[in-house]
Amino acid sequence: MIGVSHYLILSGLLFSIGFVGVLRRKNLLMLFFATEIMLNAVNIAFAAIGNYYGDLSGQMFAFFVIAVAASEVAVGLGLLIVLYKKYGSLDLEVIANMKG
Amino acid sequence: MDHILSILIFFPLLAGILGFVVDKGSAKAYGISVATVEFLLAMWLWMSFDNANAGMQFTEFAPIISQFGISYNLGVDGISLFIVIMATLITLLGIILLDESKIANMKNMIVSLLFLEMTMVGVFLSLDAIIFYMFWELSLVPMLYLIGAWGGPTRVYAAIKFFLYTFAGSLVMLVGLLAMAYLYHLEAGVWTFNLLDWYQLDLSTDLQFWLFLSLFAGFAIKVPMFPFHTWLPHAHGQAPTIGSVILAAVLLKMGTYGFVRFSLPLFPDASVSMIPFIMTLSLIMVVYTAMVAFAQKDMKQVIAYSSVSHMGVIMLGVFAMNAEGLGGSIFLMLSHGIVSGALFMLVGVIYERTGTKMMSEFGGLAQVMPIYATVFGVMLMASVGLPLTIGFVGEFLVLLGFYQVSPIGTIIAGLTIIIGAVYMLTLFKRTFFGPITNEKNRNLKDLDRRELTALLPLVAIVIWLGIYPKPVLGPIDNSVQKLLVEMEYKARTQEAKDMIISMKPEKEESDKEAK
Amino acid sequence: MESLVYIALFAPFVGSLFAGLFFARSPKSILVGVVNPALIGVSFLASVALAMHVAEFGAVHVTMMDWISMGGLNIPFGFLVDEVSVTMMLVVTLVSTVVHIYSNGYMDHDKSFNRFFAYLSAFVFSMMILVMSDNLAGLFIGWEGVGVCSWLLIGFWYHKEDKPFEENPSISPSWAANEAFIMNRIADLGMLVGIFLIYWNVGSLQYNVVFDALPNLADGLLVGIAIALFIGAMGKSAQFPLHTWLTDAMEGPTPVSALIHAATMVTAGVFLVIRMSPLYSMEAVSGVSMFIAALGTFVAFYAASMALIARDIKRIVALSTLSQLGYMFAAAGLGAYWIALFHLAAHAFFKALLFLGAGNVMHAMDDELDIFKMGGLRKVMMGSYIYMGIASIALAGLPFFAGFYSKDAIIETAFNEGTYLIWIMLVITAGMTAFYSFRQVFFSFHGEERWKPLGFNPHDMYKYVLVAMAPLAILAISFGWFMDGYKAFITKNLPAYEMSDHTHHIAWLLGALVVLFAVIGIWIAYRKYAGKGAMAWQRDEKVENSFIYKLLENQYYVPHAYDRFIVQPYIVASDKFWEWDNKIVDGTVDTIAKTIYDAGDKSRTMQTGNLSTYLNWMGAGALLLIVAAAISAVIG
Amino acid sequence: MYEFIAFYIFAISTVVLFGITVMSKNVLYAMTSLAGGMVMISGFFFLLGADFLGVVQLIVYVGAVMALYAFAMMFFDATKDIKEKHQNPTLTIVLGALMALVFVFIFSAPIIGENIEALYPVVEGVGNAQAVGMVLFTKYLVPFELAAVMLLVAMIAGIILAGKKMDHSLTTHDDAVDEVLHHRFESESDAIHDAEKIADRAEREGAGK
Amino acid sequence: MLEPVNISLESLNLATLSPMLIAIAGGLIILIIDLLKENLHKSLYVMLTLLIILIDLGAVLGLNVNERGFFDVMLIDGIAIITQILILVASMLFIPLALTSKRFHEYSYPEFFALFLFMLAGLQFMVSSDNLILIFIGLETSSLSLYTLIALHNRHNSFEAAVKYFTMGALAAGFFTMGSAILYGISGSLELYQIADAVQARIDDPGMTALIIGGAAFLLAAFSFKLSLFPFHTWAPDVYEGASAPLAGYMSVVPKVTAAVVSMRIFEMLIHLGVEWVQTAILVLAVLTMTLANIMALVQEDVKRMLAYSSISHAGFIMAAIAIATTKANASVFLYYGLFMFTNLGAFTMLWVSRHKHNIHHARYDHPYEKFAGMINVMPMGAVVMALFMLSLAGVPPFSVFWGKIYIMSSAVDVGMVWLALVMGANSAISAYYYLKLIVYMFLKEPAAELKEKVVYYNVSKPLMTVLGITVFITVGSMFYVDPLLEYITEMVKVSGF
Repeated sequence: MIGVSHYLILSGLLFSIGFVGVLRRKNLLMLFFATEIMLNAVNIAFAAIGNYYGDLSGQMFAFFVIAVAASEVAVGLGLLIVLYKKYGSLDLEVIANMKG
Repeated sequence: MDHILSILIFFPLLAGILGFVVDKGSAKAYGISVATVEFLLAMWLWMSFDNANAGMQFTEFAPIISQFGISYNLGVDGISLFIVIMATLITLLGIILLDESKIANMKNMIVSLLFLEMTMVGVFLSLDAIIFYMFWELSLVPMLYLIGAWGGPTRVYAAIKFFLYTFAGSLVMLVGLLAMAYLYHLEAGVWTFNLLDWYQLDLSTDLQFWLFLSLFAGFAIKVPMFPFHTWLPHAHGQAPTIGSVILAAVLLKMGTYGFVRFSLPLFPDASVSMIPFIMTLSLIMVVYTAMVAFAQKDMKQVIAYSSVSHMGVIMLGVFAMNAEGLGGSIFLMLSHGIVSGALFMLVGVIYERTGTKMMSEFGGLAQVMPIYATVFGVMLMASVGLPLTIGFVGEFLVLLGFYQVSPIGTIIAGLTIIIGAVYMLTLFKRTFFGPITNEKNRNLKDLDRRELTALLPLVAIVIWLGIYPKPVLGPIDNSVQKLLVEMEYKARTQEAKDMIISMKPEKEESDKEAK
Repeated sequence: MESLVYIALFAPFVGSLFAGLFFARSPKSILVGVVNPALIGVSFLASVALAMHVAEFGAVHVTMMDWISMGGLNIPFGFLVDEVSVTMMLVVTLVSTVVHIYSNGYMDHDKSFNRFFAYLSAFVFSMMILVMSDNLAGLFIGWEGVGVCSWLLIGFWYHKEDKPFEENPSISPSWAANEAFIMNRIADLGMLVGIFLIYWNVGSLQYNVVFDALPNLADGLLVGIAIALFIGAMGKSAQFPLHTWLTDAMEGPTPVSALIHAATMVTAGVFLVIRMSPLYSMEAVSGVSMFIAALGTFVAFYAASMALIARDIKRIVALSTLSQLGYMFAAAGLGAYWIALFHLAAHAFFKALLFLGAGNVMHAMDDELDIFKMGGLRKVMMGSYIYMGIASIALAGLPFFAGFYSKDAIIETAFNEGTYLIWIMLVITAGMTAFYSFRQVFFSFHGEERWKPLGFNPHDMYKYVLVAMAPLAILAISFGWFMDGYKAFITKNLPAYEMSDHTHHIAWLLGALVVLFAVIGIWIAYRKYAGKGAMAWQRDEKVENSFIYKLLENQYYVPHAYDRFIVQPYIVASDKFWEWDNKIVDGTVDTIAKTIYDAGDKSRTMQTGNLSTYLNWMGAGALLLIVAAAISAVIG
Repeated sequence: MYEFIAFYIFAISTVVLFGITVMSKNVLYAMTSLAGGMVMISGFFFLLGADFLGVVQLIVYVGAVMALYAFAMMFFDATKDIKEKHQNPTLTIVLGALMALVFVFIFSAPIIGENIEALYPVVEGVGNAQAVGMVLFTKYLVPFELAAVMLLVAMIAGIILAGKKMDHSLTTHDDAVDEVLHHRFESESDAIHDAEKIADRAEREGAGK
Repeated sequence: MLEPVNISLESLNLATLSPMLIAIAGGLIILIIDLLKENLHKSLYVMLTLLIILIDLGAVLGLNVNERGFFDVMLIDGIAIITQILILVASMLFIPLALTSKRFHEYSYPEFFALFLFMLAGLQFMVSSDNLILIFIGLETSSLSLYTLIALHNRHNSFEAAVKYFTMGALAAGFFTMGSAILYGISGSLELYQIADAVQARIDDPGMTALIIGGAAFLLAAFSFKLSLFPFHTWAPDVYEGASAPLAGYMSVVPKVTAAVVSMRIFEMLIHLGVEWVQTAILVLAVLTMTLANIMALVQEDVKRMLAYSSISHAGFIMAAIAIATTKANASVFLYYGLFMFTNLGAFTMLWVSRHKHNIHHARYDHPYEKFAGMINVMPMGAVVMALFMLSLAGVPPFSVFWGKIYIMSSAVDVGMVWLALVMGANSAISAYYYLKLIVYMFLKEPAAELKEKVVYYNVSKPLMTVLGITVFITVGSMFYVDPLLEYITEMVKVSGF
């Protein structure tokens, strides 16, 4: 059986990949992808820990994370649409009216 | 009249709020009436004041935040009594001096003056640290408005500087007060900000030192002690006449009063050990700022810097640790209030007429304005501490008292009577003596009735208290003696006990006899 | 007797208020001119009565009320009329009365006539407080009071403009007034220190308490007190190096000079030393006393030397005053307090007379002061000539005139004490005194009438003024005759200084020597300025260019030195301080504020508006936290 | 052994796929790889015995979410390459690597406690879906219901934000301000032009680009 | 096979759920009303919402302290109750601000009010639970609603703000879940009290420190975002600027106080377990936050943005109190927010009163300082009121925020962190500058020539004035009610075991 730390480290790696995405992406849509990756990464961790404890709470959390992710996508895309209508772009360089 | 102190504090507030309703044209009359009533109340307070009682009188107590030990706690003793009276008097005379035709928005000014009066009286009557702090901070607001709205060209800069500087210092002070309350809590198990309770608290010398420093930050900036004084020339330079008058006469006294009311009795050991430090700063204040005053070209700045210099003398008196010096410094607070107030008024008078305060614009004014020159001369003489004027009594006592602490320091401080005379006489000579250099000044009018009404009472006080200061010195003496006895009792180190000269044995005996 | 004390004290005060309050704004009022002298006269009469009383029953001591009472300090308004103070009172009130009357004439045309009388009476009042007070603080009141009155009076013609130093060494009345006040203040600080020392070691400022306690004090302390008080005396009595104000003070109206700078105020310092004679006569402070005597002698000579060449009629008199004050200090320093006091009184009479005479001359010459422009005035102003002559003779110390007795006694004392250097100096100075007094008299009243081409129209003073001056003239002549009687009177209070037998034996010789010197001085003056073969009245370029003449003319460059080493550096330092105050002290505060503000400006750039930057910040923050966590876990 | 192999296959493929998602310039590639990665993740869930979760992952993520993204992508016309300016690409990588390193450090600790008992244990012999249902509708009923509200919120938000009503501002035009603006620019040379410029700023920017 | 579950209704303790249910039901009712009849006036919804909040508040007040419900998911302790009260009171002040004299885009949506109520429910759940899942879901529900509410203002800046907030929120959600995962890994539980027990038991295990601190770091990052601590604050100024003024004011209080409560639950647990790192980290963040936000506020040209920075700085104060972690400090958090809430909302309301559709003074800013120049002449009462708010925010006694400030400072002093109190003092002094700047503009400068009364009064209405009146009253009269308030709060905090 694979040790839990394998899963957790994998989860950490994926989280880091998502993190890199968040840091480097300038396109909003792609940014959202990166946040999805982070949430998914955490899900693995939850599932793994739950599995090793034989506990269902981990799965529960992962379950709710998926729900949250789905809701975020809905709201996020709504925002993207309305933003795109106004700015005609999803580039973060363009959407930078407020500063200082 | 159990609540005379509350009335004294909140009458101006109430009147100020109601003042919003008063018609613009009648604002000044309203202000005068209110200030008169307030002054009469203060006089009444004096009349009913028990001179033989050295402790707090007319005390009032009501808890505000009992959880945290904050209470509405008032009281008056010989130390605060006269400062309060002076505050009300100066406000009254200041309002009388206002020229309706020259001041826009008179109503706003009157209202803010009345608010200011409330805060001033409040500071001196509070016996609760937080309430004290409250009035202390609140006094900044109307002053800010006074300077900022009716001041000179760079008034906003000056006003903000004044506010922020004092505010910053007082926040450090606040931390000290909170720490003090905590220490009391540790010791006694209850929270209190009651000053009289705090007096009972015995602190280690280390703690005393740090707490002293934190309070010092607040008070020193207000005094203002060197090198924290630079807000003052700006504030005075820009403030309207009444602003300068009140600032110099009353607001500065808050700092020295704070030292007397807080630092000394709470931290006797620290106070004693800090004497060299305070002395150094004060001496620099006395000499250095007097020299700076000499270099000024603007009459008002001369008087502003002279205020700093005189406040240095007061500081020395406060830290003389004997009744002569301490009592003298309190009397000097009064006298400096009266005199510098009057001097600022006088500068204001000429500024109103000519629109300038530059000495170079004047010369030979004594010929065209003899009464003005006379009044100015009287105030000048009081300012340089001529005997039989109010200025001498305090200065003499302070120097006398401080001699016990440091003869060398006293001699340096005594330079004030020389260099004080130098800059004041130079000012007087440049302004009033010589031929009339500026043709514009040839037709200046002498003091009119309004101005005389404002100034003559001050002249009278200057002379009266110069000749017969006893009614004032008596209560001050009592309270100061009590303070010193407490300090000596409380002091931990023998060094401090030796330094503090109280007349405890005699006092107790006489008390016993009285009983 | 109490009422007499109060009358003597307050009559001048009433006069001052009378003139000051009721007539300040009105034009010249005859009423003031009558009432004020009358009130001073009343004061004089009261003083006389008091003197009689004192002579008969001893000192009168009254306490009016408490003044300052704080802690252990208690200062009453108490007045002590004893032999010393009553002498001063008599001198002061007498001279004042004459001066007041005189002023009626002298200030006749001045538009501030009433104001003048107010000041003058106030001055007398202050002087009375000074001499009558029974404690040092009260003395200090009077001390400062006369200071401020002299400030007012010297600067009486305040409207005159400043002139360059080369043109007028005393620049302007207002300048001179300020100088006088400030110089006195310097000395006052010393005096205050003395008072503090006494208070903290004795616990009181009352003379009697202090005197009683003196023997118990440590020697060093006594020396300290003596020095401090003497510094105070030096200022008021214009002793070197605080002397420059006195000559400059001649900018004031001449009656003022007569009153203040001859008869009363300047002698306050001497009075103080005499007053404190129990202190100064103590063994422990003999060094200080010797210093006083030495300084006095030096000043006597120093001032006389300057008077030799002075051309300003009032300056000559002023310098002679300075010189005579030196004599008084010499006497006091040597322990002959009563002689000092006696000389003080005698000097007051003849010097006041001299000043008033000089005033007459000035009045006649439209305020011209240069004796080179006078000459031959005796024809037009005989009365003044006689008075000036009498006063000069008295000053020169010719026999049977007041100055002879008093000055001679001082010189004798110096001999008696064995301080021969002082003695010689004083004798020489006596000769110089005679020379310059008569030089001045001859210059102004003898010789050709140099004023004629200059268009002056001199005339003598009003008759009543001349009559009023008579008492002074009489006393200038006769005061010395009462020396023995006075000695008996005063030594009840002051130590009776007795000459040793040896000195006593050669007293006539010493006196003769002094007279000889004086006569030689007068003779030289006569030869040079009045005699047949007198030199030309024109100024001698050769002499004037000589080093000594220049030195004397420029008052030994002392005023220059003050200006150069004290005044100018002070001004420069003040300006520098102001600059620093703005740049450094205030600048620091502003820099702090600006730094904070700039930090805000800098840090707001992190707020780029770009979401990616924000996310980077957030990511970096989180990473930082986590890395910190990891590090902390490793360490911990 | 089979588990071991499966884990590593899934692991490598998820890392690679997500790596493509993060690094790719093409949105289509990114999205496709994201979908692929999510499928792989569901594999982990199956491996870990969380069958129900795996199914949900497939349905919700790969089914719903990715479909939404796909629609959105069409709306944004983002099939073309997107140019992104990267100021400091190495720094990002370094930060990411650092993050990964810290994870490795943290998770190499023995995280699973031995004495901890499962609160909601996996019951032997009961299907995962059943067990999950049991817990979800007892212990986690409140979160579950709240999640429903959340989804409702998301729905409403999506509808409103994407709705037509957002295209125009309904905020009242304030005449007073326009008057002031008009008045201010009247005196200047190209006054009206400027006034319009400021007044119609919102509209211009909304319609523009 | 699973056994059938038997649960009595009483044991569920439904009352603990009632406040949130009321809010959710209210939201649904509003949606239904909209379905039934369109284009009803906003005032209806405003009043409905107000009523629902009122009932909600009633339900909250009716709660018993220290009860658990619904399989222990719900935790109604003292701080949960106080926070809910704070949330609801703030909401009651916020909602009437919709009744401006002019129309604004967002209020034309009935959904606005529904979303608002859902948000309330989310926030209420968040604070009255110690289950990480419920906290998470509550957080997300409220956040998603909030993003939408911001965007509904329908201006460029609003969308930009919403997107910024949203994206950073998503990242924060990632951090939160990762942090929870680690804690779950340590303890096998998602309930804070069980986590506490488990951590306590395992605290000496090898490698445990790294895990605990690592988990805490992630959670701290997540809550730092919510509380806008440096450097997680970057969204705040922009979001405040983009959001409508009332919402900005609301945001500066309500989401933050909930986040503060949750942080209190999580981090104080860790602090009390002896994880000093957490305390240090929070203190560092708090000090950085109050200082940097302050100095950035100094240079702002827009009042709203300035207030945004000032709110960030105030959050720093709060966070410092949480790090102190004594009963007094915790009480001071609530006292502070309770007082700050009114003042800050009042200040934002003043901005709302002077809101224009188009900017007169500045191309970008709605409320540049110049706009308020000479306000004392144009609108004297308004100027005085605004000045009072500014003074209160600056911490001038006796106005409300001062009492909170000294209580926090005092609690810092109590635990020997005098330096912290001094830093707070210094920051108050710095902050006085920018508050003063507004006062200077209002009182000491001349108004722009064309700034007429109508322009300034543009948006004012009776409900707004009422709200202003209440906030002014509470700001000024704080002296008289701080005592009972403090007593109540302290009692509640003590009961909750903090």
